[in-house]
Amino acid sequence: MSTIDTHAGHSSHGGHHGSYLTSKGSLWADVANWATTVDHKKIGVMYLVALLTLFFFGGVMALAVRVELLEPTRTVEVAGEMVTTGQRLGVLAPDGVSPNNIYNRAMTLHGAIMTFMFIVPGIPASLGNFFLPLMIGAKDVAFPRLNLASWYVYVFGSLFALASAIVGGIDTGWTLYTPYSTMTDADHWRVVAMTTGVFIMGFASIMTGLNFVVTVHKLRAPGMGWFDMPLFVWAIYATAIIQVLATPVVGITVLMLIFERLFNFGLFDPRIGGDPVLFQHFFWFYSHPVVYIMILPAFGIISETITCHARKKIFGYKAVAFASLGIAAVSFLVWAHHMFTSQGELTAAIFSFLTFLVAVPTAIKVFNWISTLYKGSIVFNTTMHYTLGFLFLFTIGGLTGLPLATLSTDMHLHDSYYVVAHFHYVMFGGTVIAMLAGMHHWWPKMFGKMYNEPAAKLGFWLVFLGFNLTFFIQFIMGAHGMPRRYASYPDEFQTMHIISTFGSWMLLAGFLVHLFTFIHSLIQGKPATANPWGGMTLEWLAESPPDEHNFAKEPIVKHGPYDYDTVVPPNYDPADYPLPEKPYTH
Amino acid sequence: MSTIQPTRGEIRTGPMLPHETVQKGHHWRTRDDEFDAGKLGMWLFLATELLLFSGLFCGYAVMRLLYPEAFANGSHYLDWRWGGLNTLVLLVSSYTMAAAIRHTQVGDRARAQMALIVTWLCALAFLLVKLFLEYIPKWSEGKRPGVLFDYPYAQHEMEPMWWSLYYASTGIHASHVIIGMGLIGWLIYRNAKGWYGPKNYLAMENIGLYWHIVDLIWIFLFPLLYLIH
Amino acid sequence: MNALMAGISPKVLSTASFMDRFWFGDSSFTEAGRSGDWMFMFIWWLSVFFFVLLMVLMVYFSYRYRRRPGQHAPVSPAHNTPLEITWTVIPTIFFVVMFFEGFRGYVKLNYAPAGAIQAYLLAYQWSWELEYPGGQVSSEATMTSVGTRASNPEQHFSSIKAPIWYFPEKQPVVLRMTSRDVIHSFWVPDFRVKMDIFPNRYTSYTFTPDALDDTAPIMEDAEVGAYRYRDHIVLCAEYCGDNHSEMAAVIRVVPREIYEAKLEIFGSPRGTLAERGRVISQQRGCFACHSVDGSSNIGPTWKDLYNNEFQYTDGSTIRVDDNHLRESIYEPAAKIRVGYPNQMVSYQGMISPEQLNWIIAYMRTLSGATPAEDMAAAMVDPDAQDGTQEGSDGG
Amino acid sequence: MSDHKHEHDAKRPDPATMTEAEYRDYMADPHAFHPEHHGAGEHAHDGEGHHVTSLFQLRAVLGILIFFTVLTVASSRAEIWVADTFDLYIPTLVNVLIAMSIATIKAVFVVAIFMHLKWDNRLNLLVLLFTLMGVGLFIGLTAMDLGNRKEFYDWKGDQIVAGGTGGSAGFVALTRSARGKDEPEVIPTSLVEHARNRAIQKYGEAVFAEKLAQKHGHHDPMPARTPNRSRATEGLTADLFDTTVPAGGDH
Repeated sequence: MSTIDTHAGHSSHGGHHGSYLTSKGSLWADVANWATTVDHKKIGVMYLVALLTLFFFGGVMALAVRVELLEPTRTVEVAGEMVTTGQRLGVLAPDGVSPNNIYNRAMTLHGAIMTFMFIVPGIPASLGNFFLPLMIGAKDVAFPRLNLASWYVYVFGSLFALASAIVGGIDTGWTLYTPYSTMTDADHWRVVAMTTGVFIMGFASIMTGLNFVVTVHKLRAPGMGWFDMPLFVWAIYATAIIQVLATPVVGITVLMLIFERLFNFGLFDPRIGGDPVLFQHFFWFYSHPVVYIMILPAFGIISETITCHARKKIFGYKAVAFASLGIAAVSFLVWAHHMFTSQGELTAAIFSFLTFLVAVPTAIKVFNWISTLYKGSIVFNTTMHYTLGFLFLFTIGGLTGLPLATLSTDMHLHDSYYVVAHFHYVMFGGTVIAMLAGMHHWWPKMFGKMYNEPAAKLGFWLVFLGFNLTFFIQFIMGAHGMPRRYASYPDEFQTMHIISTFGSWMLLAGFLVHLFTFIHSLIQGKPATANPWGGMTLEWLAESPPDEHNFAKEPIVKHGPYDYDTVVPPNYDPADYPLPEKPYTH
Repeated sequence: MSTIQPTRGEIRTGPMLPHETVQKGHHWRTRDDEFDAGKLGMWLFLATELLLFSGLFCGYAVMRLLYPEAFANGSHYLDWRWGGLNTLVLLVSSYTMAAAIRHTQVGDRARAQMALIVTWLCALAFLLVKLFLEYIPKWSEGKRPGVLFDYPYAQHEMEPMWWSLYYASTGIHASHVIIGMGLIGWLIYRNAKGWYGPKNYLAMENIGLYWHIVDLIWIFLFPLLYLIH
Repeated sequence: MNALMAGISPKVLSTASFMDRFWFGDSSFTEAGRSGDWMFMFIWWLSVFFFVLLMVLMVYFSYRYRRRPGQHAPVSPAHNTPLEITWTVIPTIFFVVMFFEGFRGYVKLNYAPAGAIQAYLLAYQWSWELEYPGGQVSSEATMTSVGTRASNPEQHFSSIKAPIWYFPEKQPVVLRMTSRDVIHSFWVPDFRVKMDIFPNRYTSYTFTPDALDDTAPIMEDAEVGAYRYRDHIVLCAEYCGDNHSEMAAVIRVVPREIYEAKLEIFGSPRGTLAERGRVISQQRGCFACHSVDGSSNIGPTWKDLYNNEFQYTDGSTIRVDDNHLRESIYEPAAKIRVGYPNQMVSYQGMISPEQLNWIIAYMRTLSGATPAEDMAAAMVDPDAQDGTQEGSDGG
Repeated sequence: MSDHKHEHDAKRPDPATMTEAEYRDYMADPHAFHPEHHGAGEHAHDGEGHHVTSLFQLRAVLGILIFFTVLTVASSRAEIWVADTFDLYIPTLVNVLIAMSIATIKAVFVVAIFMHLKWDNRLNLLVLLFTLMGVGLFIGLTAMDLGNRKEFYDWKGDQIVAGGTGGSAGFVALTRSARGKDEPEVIPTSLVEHARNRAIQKYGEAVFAEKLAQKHGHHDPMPARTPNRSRATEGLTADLFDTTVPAGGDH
């Protein structure tokens, strides 16, 4: 009893041009078409390419950092002379530059690229751009030209930031804390270039967020009420709200920082009476909500993949949806937990309490996802591997956050490798793993090709094991007393650092396998059907890859997004998914 | 004042004006949807503007709590008459902007054009006052932000901080005025071509909203900088 | 923490449990630190419980309900309100408990009992300088074995000398810290606390080291004889530039008599803070208007001034403390004592903040405080760092 | 929610057959939509249902705005006049409150009438309110941190000193347009003092004193009405109760 109106056939639609990937004839025509397109799908793909390129740069920096840390860099006495061994990145240092400085630049670039340029725009701008309109049955986002502009602004901002990297990079740490960031490299424009890049990219983020909020409000398909929206849409909606409300503050913050560097403005400069902690407040007012900009879309993806590949209605739809909004709301109230060791005690106590508040909706989500598996029909393809991997890693990431929210234990763990491990478990184990889940889930839809499942599963295991190898040990390291951002370190940590570095190489191998499967799929993959997994959400109504205008006929929603137990998925052979004999009723 | 009659209800021959033939975007179901979406988008953008300025207000609040005397001295250096004049100029421009939208809504294109031009001129007047009566004299006296400060008759150690905040907040506000002038200029040009009418005035409405926010921020900046001491 | 530097005490695993060693390497060496460890372990076991529960369920469901060809998933409810309320309320309760316990521990970690030694710590790129209340500065240091390549020795340290600071066992200590350039953070992993250090404010760091038991190693010292000691490494935890990772120091906990003997040896080359304060007051001409013996003059006498209450012309009664004195010297007109003219000029720029601290220390001694328990504002003189003359910025 | 949805599916309206006005209503709330409840004339008229503000209203608002501007300026001048004439100093807090209240009233008029929010979609109002909440939290919590840094030790907070407590002027190497020059100018003292010293060097002490008097002679020394840093100000300032010694400033 498929109740969604399926395709009315190509003939009924006059201006049908075939899939959005169809070539326009010549290469130049294609380039011109893609460069000027306002199609959300093409912009999504363009974002994906740009993001993955920057992910590559950030990854190279991460590997460099790990290689540096293979040895503790000890100064030893050889024949009466003090000689430093093991400064691996130090060999790159020009004369007069401290070898540690090279490490500091690599570490900063890794952080800045990964946060500002990869993971903040990450899922919303790529997968969100592609699938948000499809999932609500719209032809496009609300403001298509703004969408294209956001891509250009993003690329322009990234180029600004990368320009600073090419001429030497900055060594402020991605957090750009004053007064160090106002004093370092005093005679050079690198820091200004990087901060200007961040400022520009803020606009891209605002444009995307604004676009998505309006799209969700105004372009839902006929019949799609708020509680008929897929949870990915809810998550992107919550994310977009944060993007709109938080990003301007980082805009003014980096603007002040730029003024600070150009004219010594004084607001954050203790030499003129400014308050460096004020900068931290400004910075984290944006940069904490940004953590949820990173993780909320991941929650959305997991809600989609876990239901689709377990063929199960999500457990507690409203709880999951409201948890997204709850997290978005509370995310604005917890920023100062990054500053327990620097601010007043009363503020620390208040923010500690509020931080625990944000843990509640997150816990609810995890409980709901695991309950969704109950009595499902679970298939172990790559997407499900990544989904279960996400649950494993994100649960660790979330639980290890508790000692950081607790005041007494955070006094020890703050700014140590424990924190590094924690946010990698959340950002990588959460967001990146979920993004990989989403990419495998939607790859057939995006490019119309299937990928090699065994190879992709191999990639998963390499990524999963490599990730745990790299980062779990860092929890222990941090609690033992290893501070962050150390180019050289006490000997006792060397074994743990070596394990961690080996893990990073395994991680690299995993990504190379994925790169291979994706490229292989594009060239030689089997054509995908419109709905290879039997999904219920609207994007599976479209062709694979979707048409230029998404749907041949505007879809009308007549059932919920996860009614796997009462409805046969669209575009799918009912023989494969028979309905249960006794549908569940109240 | 205008010889051109309102177009509403008028039977007119000749080619259609652009605003009468505007079509909705291909992905919208109705033009009303498109209009509402455009306004919602604009309001979200205004939200980002408010938050952008909230950083400056926050800096002002914190520094004022720290150095109240410096800020009291600072406001004495500013002449409330010029600030007040600028406030009036912006208020009038806000009114003419709202009036322009009202005239367009009822189809009175010529009066709308006049209102837009007055708005633009007010913006220009604001900037001229700002530049020639405030920035240039103050800058040449040495009342400059941060380390550029060179005013020998200062009475408090933290006056450079005051000037930093003064230049940052009024400067960012003035840059908004400049952008607004560009946008209003574009409106004037397009209105002359007949792009705006009762059925198509979203762009004017949105730029109007932007212009009112610029006015709104000045409404707060004026007492904070010029009046409170 | 061991083997960071030559001459540091060997690692002794005292009474640490297996989990302590797994997570922290050793148990903490302060009472407050151990309560923090207990808190961590509480959260850890709670997390382990929930993690195992969730993962067992996940794996079990995944296996039990794996897809079988031709079979549709059985139908089950899509929500269950009592269950959902339960799993909302239970974590919330745990979180509230964690918050309160964490806050109690935080207070314990940050609050020193009365009678604490107050030492003054200056952080700068990339080392520390600690001054004891009597003005002593430790002259002992140890070479770190971490360092950077000496590609340009003039510009960069080829190796860092980590100062050794002596503190008596069982003695509460408060470090009053500030920075000379950028933000640093004072972290003693063995004490389980860190605190940021800012260039324009004071922050405090508190610890009460445990008694030295039999497991503490013995140091043979030519000057003061053999004694038990225990070393704790200090690290900078807030990124501060090139040699951030080489910014180390050692806190050496020793018996009280050894501590006192060491301070004797270090001496007090520039006098105690109070002595310095008296000299500065003399130089700046304070005694033209203020007496120190209680006699009346143009300005109020300094005798018994500190920590006593006086009437002011705005009707308020103020207990004279550091902040009030600072204000009265930098902005004399802000508050006027009843019975005295508003005549004093501002000494802003003439008395530097650290000189001000010495003067306050001096005023404290005039009100009966002894230097050892001096809680007054004071700071090491940054000029001493550069070897330049003291008070070069004054008039 | 969707558990029992399929029971209602049959009754669900089909948007494809709706009129545009019905469709708009439907999209606003698909679950509550009932075509029979939709009365003609509730919504709008000839395609554009947007409020047209009357010119009278706009002019009235302009008048109100100008009136409040005059009022806020007048209150600020009055405060100075009162201080000069009666030696009655109104606390800064009161001034701030008055000025900010007037600004808020003005803002409400601009937002409600000029920006049409009174007649606009409620959603836009919601956006504005959330934004203001965010602004309030941002400023409020940040300022709260500043006021509460000394819970454990009295000397911990409120110690922000230019140049830093650690070094003061000695180490400060602030440079004036240092970049791009071989020998940047080093400012050894505070910026204000440095500017003063330069001027004294340039004019000589006597001329400088004359110029200084010219600059500040026309007004009384500013009263030190600080929410002072050692104790919070309570109530009105000194001179209301004690007229013996006016609390003059040192400048």
